[in-house]
Amino acid sequence: MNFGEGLTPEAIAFGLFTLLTLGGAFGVVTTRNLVRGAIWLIVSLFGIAGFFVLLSAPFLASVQVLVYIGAIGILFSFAVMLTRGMTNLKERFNSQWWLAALAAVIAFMLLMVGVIIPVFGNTGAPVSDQVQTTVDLGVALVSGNQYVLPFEVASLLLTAAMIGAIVIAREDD
Amino acid sequence: MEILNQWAFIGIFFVLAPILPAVPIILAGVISPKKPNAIKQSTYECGVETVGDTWVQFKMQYYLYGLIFLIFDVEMVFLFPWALAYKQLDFAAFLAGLLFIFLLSDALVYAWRKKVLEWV
Amino acid sequence: MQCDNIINTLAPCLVQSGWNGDLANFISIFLGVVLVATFPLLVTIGLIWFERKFAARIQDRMGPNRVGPFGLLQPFADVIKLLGKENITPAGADKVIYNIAPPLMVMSVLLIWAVIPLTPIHVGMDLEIGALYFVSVASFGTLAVIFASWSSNNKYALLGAFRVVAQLISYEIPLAFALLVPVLLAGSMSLVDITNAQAGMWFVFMAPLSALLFFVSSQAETGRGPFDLLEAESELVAGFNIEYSGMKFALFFAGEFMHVFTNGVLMAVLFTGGYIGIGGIENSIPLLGLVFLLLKAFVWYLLALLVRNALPRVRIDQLMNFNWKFLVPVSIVNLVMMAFLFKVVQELGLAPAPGLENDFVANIPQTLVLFAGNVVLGLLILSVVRQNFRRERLEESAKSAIVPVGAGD
Amino acid sequence: MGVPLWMYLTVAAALFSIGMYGVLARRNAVAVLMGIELMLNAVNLNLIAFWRYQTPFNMSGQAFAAFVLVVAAAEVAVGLAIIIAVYRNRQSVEVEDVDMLKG
Repeated sequence: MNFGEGLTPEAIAFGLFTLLTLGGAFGVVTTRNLVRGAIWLIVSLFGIAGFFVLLSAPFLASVQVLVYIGAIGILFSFAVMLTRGMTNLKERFNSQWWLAALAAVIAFMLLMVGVIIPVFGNTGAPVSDQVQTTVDLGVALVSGNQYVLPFEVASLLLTAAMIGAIVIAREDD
Repeated sequence: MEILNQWAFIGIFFVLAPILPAVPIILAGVISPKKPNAIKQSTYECGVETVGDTWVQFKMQYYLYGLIFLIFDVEMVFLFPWALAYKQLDFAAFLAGLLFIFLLSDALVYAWRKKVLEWV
Repeated sequence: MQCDNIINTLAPCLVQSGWNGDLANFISIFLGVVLVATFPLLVTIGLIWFERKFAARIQDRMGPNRVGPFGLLQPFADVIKLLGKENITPAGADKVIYNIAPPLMVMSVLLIWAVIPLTPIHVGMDLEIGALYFVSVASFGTLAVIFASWSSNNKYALLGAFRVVAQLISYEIPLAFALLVPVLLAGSMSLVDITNAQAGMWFVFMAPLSALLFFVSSQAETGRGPFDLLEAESELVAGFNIEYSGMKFALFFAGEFMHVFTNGVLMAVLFTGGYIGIGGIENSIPLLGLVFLLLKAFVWYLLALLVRNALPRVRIDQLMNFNWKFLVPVSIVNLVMMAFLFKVVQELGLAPAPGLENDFVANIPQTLVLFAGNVVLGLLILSVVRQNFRRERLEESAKSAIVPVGAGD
Repeated sequence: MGVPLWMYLTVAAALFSIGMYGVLARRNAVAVLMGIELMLNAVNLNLIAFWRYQTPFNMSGQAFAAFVLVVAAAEVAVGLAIIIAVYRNRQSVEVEDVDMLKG
C-alpha cells in the first residue's frame, strides 16, 4: 500500500507509535498524579508493542501487552493505591532536576553520536526478509547449545524475585 | 509486507473496537436529559456523606497476589514458545521444561508455606 | 475474477472497476473489521434476551414477555430506555478515564473476535500468535476495572475493584496453563491451525482436564456465578461500577454478556473443533462451518449459564483458595503430565503417521493414552481433595467440640 | 521496509533519555521505578530493531529481549515491594527522605 510520496502505511504506523511511546513517556515523567502516571506508562509501553509488530516480532508484542499492560501496569496501580498521597504530588522533581535534564540531554547526544550517526541516513532494508518465528524461539530456548541455561536461570531469577518480594512486603515479622 | 497486511486488520480493529461501544454513549449523551445537581453528583455511600479521603489504605494481600501473578505471567513468555516447539523437540525438551516449571513451583510452594495465599 | 465472496475478493473487484489499489485494499480490510466486530455485538443483543428467559425459567419465573412475541423485543426496548437515561458523572471523578473505562471493557472482549476462525475460509485474521493474542487483549478488561473504580472516586468502587482485579488476575494463571495444552498438542498458536489439528479428534477427548480447567477459569474471568463477586450486590453494593449509570453502566454489562459467549466460542475453537462438522461438509459449504461453530459455542454457553444459575456464590477467601491451592497446582501438574504423555506417545510411535493426522482411526491410540492419563490424574486429584476435606472436617469438629455455641463467630 | 533502522534507534534513544530524566529528577520512588521501566523498554526496542535489521536469521535478539523482560519484571516486583515496605515504616515514598542508613 502506498498512499503518497514516501508516506507508506508503515510510516504512518511508525509515526503513531512514536507519538504513543514518547508522549506516554513524557506523561510518566511529568505527571503530578501517579495513577495517571501508571496509565501513561501503559500507553508508552503499548507503543513499544506496536514497534515490535512493525519489526516482525509479533510474539514479543503480544508478550509486551500481556506482561506490561496486564501485569506490571496493574502492579504499579496497586502500589500507588497502597501508598497514600500519590495523586497530587506537590513537588514533582527534586532540587537537581535541571542537572538531571542536562544529563538526559547529554545521554541523548551521546547515543546519537555513538550509535545512530554511524547508521544515519542509511535507508537500507533489513538484511533479510526471512524472519525467525516463535517456533524457532522455542527451539532455541531449550537447545543445549543455545539458551537452555539462561532459560533455567530466568526461572530461578523469577523464583528468587518472588520470594524476595514476599519477604520484603509481608506485613508481619 | 505480508505481515503488515495481516496486522493492518488488527490495527484497524484496535481503532474501531473502542469506537463501536462509544457510539451509544455519545448517542445517549446527545439524547438524554442533563440536569446535574450537587446531590445527584455526590459520591454514592448509602445515603450518608462521604467521610475522609477515598484513599483508604488497602491490604498488602492484594499486592502479593499481583506479585505472584506477575511472576507466573512472565513465565508464560517462555512456556508458550516451549509448548509451540514441543512437537519437534526431543525428550530433553521435556526435561528442560520440567525443570523450568519445577523451579517456579518452588516459589508457589514457598508462598503457600508462608501463608501468603491465606486470605485474611 | 469472480466477485462473490465479499471479504476475500472485494479488493481485486474494486481494482477491476478502476479504484486505487491501496485504497481498495484499505476499504476491504475496513469492511472486514466492521463485519467481524459488529457480529458479536448483534449476537449479544439476542443473548441478553435468551439469558434472561433462561434464568427466569430456572427460577420459575416468566422472564421478559411483554415487548414483542415472547418478549423478543425486550433488549431493543432496553436500549431505547437506556439511551434516554441521564448520565450522572459523580463530582470529583476523573472525567476522561471515567469515560474511557466502559468502551475499554467492551473492546477487550471484541478484540478476541479478530482471531477467531469463523468458517474454513473466513477468519478475521489468522495470527501466528492467536492464542497468546486473546490472553493479552483480555488484560484490557482488568485495566478497565481499575480505570472505572479509580476514576469514580468512591470507596466502594475501589474496594470492589481490588477484589475483582485480584480475582481476574488470579484466574488468568490456570487459564493460561490450560491454554498451553491445545497449543502443545497442535504445535501452533494460530487458532486456525488449532482448529484444523482437531479434524481427526477433538482435543476435549485428548485433554478433558484442560478443557475443564479452561472452562472453570474462563467462567471466573467473566465474573459470572459462582464467581460473581464482581457484582456481589449484598456485600459490595455492585462493586467497581457503582458510580456508573445509564448507557455506560449498560456497556459493562454488554461486555460481560459478550464475554460469556466469547468464552463459549473459545472453548469450541480450542477444544471441540471449532467450525469442523461432520464428514468435512463445512469445506464445501463454508457457511455451515459458522453454524457448527455457533452451535458448539452455544452448548458451552448453555453450560456456563447452568453453572451460573445453579450454584451459590462463593466467598472471597474460598474463591482465592480454590484458585491458588487447587486450580493453579492442578493446571501445572496437568501441563507436565500432558507434555510427558505426548512425548511418550510420540516416542512409542502411537501418534498418527504423517499425512494421517486428520484421520479419526489413526488418532485413536494417541487419544486413548492421553485420555487414560487424564482419568488417572483426575482420580488422583479427587482422592487428595477427599482426604483434605476429611482432615478439615475432623479439625472442625474437634474445634467445635471445645468452643461452646455462640462463643466465637 | 519503509522505515530505516536509524529512526527506530532515535526513538529508542529519546525514550531512554526521557526515562533517565525521570529516574534522576523525580522525587517519588514509584515514579523513579517507572522511569527505569522506560529505560529497559528502550533497550528492548534497540535489541529488536538491531535483530530485525542485522541478524533476523538467528534468535539472539528475541531471546535477549525476553530475558530483559524477565529482569524488568523481577525488578518491578522487588522494587515495588521495597517501596511499600519503606512506606509502611516511614509513611513516605520520597527518595530523599529515605535515609535510614545515614548516621
